[in-house]
Amino acid sequence: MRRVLRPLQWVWLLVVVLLVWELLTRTVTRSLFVPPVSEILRTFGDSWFAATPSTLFLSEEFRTNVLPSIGRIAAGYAIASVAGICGGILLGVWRPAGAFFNPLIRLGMSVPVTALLPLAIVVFGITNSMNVFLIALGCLWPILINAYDGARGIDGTMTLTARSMQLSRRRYFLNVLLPGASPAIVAGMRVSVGTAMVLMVVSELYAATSGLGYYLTQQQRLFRFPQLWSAILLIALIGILANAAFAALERSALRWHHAARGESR
Amino acid sequence: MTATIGGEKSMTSAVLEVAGLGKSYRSRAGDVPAVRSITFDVRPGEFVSVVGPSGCGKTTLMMCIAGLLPLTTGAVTFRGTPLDRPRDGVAVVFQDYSRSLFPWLTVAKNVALPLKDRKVPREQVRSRVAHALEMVGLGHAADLHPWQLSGGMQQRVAIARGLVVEPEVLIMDEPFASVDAQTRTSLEDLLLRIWAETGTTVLFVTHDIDEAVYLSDRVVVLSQGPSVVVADIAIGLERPRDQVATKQTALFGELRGEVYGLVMASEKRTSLAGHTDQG
Amino acid sequence: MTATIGGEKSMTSAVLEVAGLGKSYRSRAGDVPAVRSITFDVRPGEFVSVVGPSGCGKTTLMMCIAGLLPLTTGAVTFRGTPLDRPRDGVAVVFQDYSRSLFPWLTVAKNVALPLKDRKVPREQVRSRVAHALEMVGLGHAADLHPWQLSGGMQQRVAIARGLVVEPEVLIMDEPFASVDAQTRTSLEDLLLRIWAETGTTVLFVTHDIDEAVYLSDRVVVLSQGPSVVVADIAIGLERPRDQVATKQTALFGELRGEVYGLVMASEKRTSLAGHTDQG
Amino acid sequence: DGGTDTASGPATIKVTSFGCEIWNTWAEAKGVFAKHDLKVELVKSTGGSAAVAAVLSGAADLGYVNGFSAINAYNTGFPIEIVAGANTNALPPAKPAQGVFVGTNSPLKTAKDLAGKTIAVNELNGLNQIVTSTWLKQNGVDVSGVRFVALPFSDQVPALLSGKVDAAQLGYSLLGDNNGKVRSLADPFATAGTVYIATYVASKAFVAKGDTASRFHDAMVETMAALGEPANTDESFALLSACNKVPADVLKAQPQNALSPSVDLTALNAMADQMVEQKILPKKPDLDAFVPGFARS
Amino acid sequence: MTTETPVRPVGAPTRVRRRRRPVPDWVLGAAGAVTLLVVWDLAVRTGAVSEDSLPYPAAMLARAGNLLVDREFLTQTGHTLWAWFASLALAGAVAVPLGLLMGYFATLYRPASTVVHAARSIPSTAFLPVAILMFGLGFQMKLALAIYAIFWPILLNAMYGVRDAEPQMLTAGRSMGWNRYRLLTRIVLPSAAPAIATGIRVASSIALIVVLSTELLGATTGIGTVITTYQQAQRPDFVYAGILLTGLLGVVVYYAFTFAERALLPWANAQRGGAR
Ligand SMILES: Nc1ncnc2c1ncn2[C@@H]1O[C@H](COP(=O)(O)OP(=O)(O)OP(=O)(O)O)[C@@H](O)[C@H]1O
Ligand SMILES: Nc1ncnc2c1ncn2[C@@H]1O[C@H](COP(=O)(O)OP(=O)(O)OP(=O)(O)O)[C@@H](O)[C@H]1O
Ligand SMILES: O=C([O-])O
Ligand SMILES: [Mg+2]
Ligand SMILES: [Mg+2]
Repeated sequence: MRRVLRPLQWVWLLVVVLLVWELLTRTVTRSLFVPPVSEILRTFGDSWFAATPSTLFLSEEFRTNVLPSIGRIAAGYAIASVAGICGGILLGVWRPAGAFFNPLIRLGMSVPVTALLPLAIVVFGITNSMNVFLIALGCLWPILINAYDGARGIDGTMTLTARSMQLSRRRYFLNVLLPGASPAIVAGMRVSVGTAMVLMVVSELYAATSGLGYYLTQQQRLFRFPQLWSAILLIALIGILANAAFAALERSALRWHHAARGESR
Repeated sequence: MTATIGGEKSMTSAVLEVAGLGKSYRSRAGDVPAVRSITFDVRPGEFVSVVGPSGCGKTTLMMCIAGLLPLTTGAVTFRGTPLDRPRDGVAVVFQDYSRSLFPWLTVAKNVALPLKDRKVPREQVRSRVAHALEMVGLGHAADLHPWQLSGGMQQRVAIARGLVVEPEVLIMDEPFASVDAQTRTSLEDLLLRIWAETGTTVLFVTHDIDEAVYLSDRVVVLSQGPSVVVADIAIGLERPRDQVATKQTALFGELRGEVYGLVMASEKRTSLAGHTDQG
Repeated sequence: MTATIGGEKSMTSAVLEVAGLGKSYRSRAGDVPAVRSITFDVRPGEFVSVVGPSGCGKTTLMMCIAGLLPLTTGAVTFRGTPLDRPRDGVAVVFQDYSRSLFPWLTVAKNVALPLKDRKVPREQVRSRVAHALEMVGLGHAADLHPWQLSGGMQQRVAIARGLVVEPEVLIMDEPFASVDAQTRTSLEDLLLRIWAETGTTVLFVTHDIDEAVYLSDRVVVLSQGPSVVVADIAIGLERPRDQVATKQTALFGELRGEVYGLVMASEKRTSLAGHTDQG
Repeated sequence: DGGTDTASGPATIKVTSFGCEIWNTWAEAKGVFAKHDLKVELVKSTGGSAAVAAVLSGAADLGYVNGFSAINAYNTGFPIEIVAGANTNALPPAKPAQGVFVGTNSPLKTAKDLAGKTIAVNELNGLNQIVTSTWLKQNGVDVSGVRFVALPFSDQVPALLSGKVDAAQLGYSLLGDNNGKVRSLADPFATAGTVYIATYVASKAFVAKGDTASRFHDAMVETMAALGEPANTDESFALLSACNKVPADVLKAQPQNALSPSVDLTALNAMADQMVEQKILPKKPDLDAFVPGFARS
Repeated sequence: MTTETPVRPVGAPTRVRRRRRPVPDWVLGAAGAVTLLVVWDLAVRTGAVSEDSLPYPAAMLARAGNLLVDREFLTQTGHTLWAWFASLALAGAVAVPLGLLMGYFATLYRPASTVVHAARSIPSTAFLPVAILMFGLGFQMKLALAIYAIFWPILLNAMYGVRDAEPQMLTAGRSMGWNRYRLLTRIVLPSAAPAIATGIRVASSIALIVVLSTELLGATTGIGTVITTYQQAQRPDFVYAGILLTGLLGVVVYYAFTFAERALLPWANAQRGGAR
């Protein structure tokens, strides 16, 4: 009984919200733009899945629009992570470099990446690289800033300890700086998951010939609202999965951090 | 009981010689002297404690001696060569175990870290780490993480990390200040046992006058900062020492009173007067 | 020197009576007993310390006495009435000053807090806060925030907050455990002075046996948890006490040794054997 | 909101706009709207589907929508009607107003060369893509191999010049000062029959309520007739120039689309046929109820 | 730790002391900015990037000066700021109290966090096509998208802030005889305040970026529309001047919030913040 009720504790409100949505759209406000949940779910199945085992039960639409988007997110995010972590730590431990780049980073984070879409098109053309570039640029800032703060926030005693042990630079980076800054870095990477999703959609609204953003625009132009919402639902599911994967990774990789802070979860 | 005021220099067989050590910190307002001029030396195998009023420069002194801070004046020599950067024969144990152990590494890996860049064969690393952990009574905790241990155990890991390099000099800056009174008692006795076993020279900073007297061969008393040596007191208590018996002796009480008097006298303001730091 | 094993009940003039107090924590695995059965009482104006092995239930006991935790068995009475929720005549000072002071309030406002809901006229609040701060030597720090103070000063603010309600009983749970040895010495003497001035009854938990003996009229020794009272030792040291003179007396050494022996005996494992708390 | 005939004064209506439409400028300046008892408030919108949404949500009374989007919205079941036509394509012998542009030195010469190439259009499945696809098909090109890319008009020429796309379909008037850097392969609209590049749509409820919609249609008819007068050309371009800040002589040199305030149902049906052919619509809707009587030609 | 040595606020950077007097940070920062402009200038001068797509920095700076005194630009900036402010005010007014409730009542916390995490997983831009259809291209659409984007971070920070309240402080409050309401107003609220402030600061940046993005992607008023207008007019110098100014606006907003936070919540620095 307990085992059944415990998950219910977590999900009942979500179920209520969806039921209210269904009822409202079926009765009181038959909005042209917001279809009932049941219709979205039906379209969701029809749009993204197919009865063909050879394509892993994924529809043609899924393969042409969703897979490219996921690929772009993965590539952009990976580039941002590597550049952000290395750059941030470097700027964090080398004070003059940090000061040198500080105004540029502040400005960079504040410029809406969307504004650079035209520049990206000119530089990269209508290619995957263009989307990847925009995603990477948008995700870079939170990771960079957090890695910077993380590296600067490493306890002075730890730094001294490492120095007194005469660790090599490489070992110092790998065994002290990187793990020491990792809670902050992971926090930044987590924020960037959301940013990556935002920019995936935005960068595909124009100048793309595939992808979820492209699909959304197309459905909007054709006034296909159930399809539009089923794409939004898919994006939400991808976001939830990405967040869950992240939380799991964080729980295992940063166990020392949470435990050291005396957190229960 | 022998007290040589001013810490006069003695034998040349010293493992560590601190001669006229002075250190100023640079700040916006100008140079701030933390240590004026400190001279003393430590003979091989000796257990020397340094006490002094808060903020008098004890930590600064230890950092200079460990080669972690450049000196402003004077010199520190370790077996005759100047100590201007961290050296192999010198290990440091810091006060705050929670900040000097790396929480992302297991106990064994924390202890193994100082051996890592020294081309010690892997097999030997393993045995030395095991031995160091055995010495501090933590053989069973090798695969745990620091945050799975109590404070006293963590500090023992830090001591094991100091010992694993088999240092000639072990510098300890208030190592037991963050553990509770009962644990401290155990750690003191543990330290004395290891010191006797290994013959390591120990240079020990503490706030606790009982602790300094209980542990040491000599207690160096510093003045209010910028500090100089006020007294260098030989502690003639018998060894091995015992938490109850030793502390019940008249000599212990006298030495304790003497050091207490010196520290209090050198402290211009009592700590209750208090200064604040705004912003 | 009088030691009454088992803490037998005496006069009826007790301000605080703890009778057969037992406390279990509920957990998934079932009830975990922390305190088995504790009986002792405190007479008005007395300074009573409670010592015992780590984890034996001292904090649990204090929380129960302060009315912050419901008892499982037994009763606590304060001037004859049961203490089942926080009462006006009882104030608590916690160990960790950094977590019990409110950083968003100034020192003066922190100290004024307990008077807030008691319809004390504003003018009187001001003078009582000023007086409490004067007592702990922080008259000048009224408008600072806790995070602008040193650890010792923060703990003195916590004490002032306890004193401002002019409590009949001041409960202190390891109040000086997080400050360094020198500061602790000053705080101990400060506390003794205030205790003498105000006539407040003090119930004091500590790990430090020297501290317990130095401060108290009586030391209550608890067993390993789930705890019972092992001994209730009267401390016949003369007052006023002095950090050097008192501690040099033979009686101090004896009492210290006695309590030390009782605590060590009641501790099944020494703290060196080490327990780990995982997760 | 809007479209209310108050007892005193003209009816205020909200009309969506892309920027500076020459007929709006003219009708406003010449008092044509006032003459038909209308007070027009222009509401900016950037796309056809947005204008349809504005009309349906009541944010606007009349939406400036390309013909294909309008048919699509009607087919979706939205309660809208076309109350006026606006611009149609310039058919021969008029000078082409549209082009499929490539760089001056591009090796691409004919429609056939575009097989497998990338062509920029302003919106996917929009007017320009449909017309260009039809034109490519007429020239025997397999459209499924052509990649259409949505780019804002402003980004099309830079993308073309930097080689990121092979061709771009847009109007001459949108070339800016890049006229010398590109050349047109053809005007795909020239062989498309009459295409309603833009229309004005309103909600059925708005059309049914009073005669405001038909008065707007009449105002358009009168305005567009005036604009057709060669005598008015200079003045109309001067007015437009004041609005869009492009020098009047530049405007005058640009080929213009035709203006058709009334809707030819045959042409509209032909457009729907193209949409079915390109699988944008599953089957042709009955367009009879789409255009009220007063708006038909 | 030392007897009376002041406590260093948790999280304050420990600076490594150097022998030489360091070059002030602002000089290095200025050097960084100048270096960027020089590299940019060279990139355009050498033809690495075409002048048609990227202007000379000098030209951009001059245009930025023109825009700053341009009435139309300032009006549109006003529109952008108004949408930004309105979204922040509305989202904050609802999300903060809601987050406090959800954090304080354990029975609400679990089901609500599922809904919140599901909702915040949808990037606000995914709603752009629907929002345009539902709200048109005006203020409402901008507001709706910006509110959607910032509602969740504010809510989550308020929730976490409440849950991170120090148990020892609550015990101290209880020892003074406080009831649930007093504990909430006197301890939970002030301890959650730094986390809430962090949430609002983060939200202020997100809101500005979302508002500007909707303007660039369709909305009809605001700085973004000025930029698209110049884009259509093929004036990259103005386009990049506009982008520069929006970036600077973001920087100003960021520092304004940081400053306000320091002034209003001075203890936030001393305490571990609830930022996530
Ligand atoms: N909230 C709780 N739930 C369950 N068990 C608890 C709880 N609090 C304390 N305990 C357990 O009760 C016992 C007594 O704990 P308590 O903190 O009272 O001991 P203590 O004597 O104060 O320890 P210390 O000397 O370390 O301060 C311990 O075994 C502890 O693990
Ligand atoms: N990095 C620094 N920059 C400037 N002044 C410093 C620095 N570190 C320490 N000081 C100052 O130098 C003096 C000595 O500090 P130090 O930490 O060495 O004293 P200490 O004796 O170890 O104190 P404690 O007993 O509190 O540990 C103090 O006045 C302190 O404020
Ligand atoms: O997921 C976010 O909404 O950031
Ligand atoms: Mg120190
Ligand atoms: Mg306790």
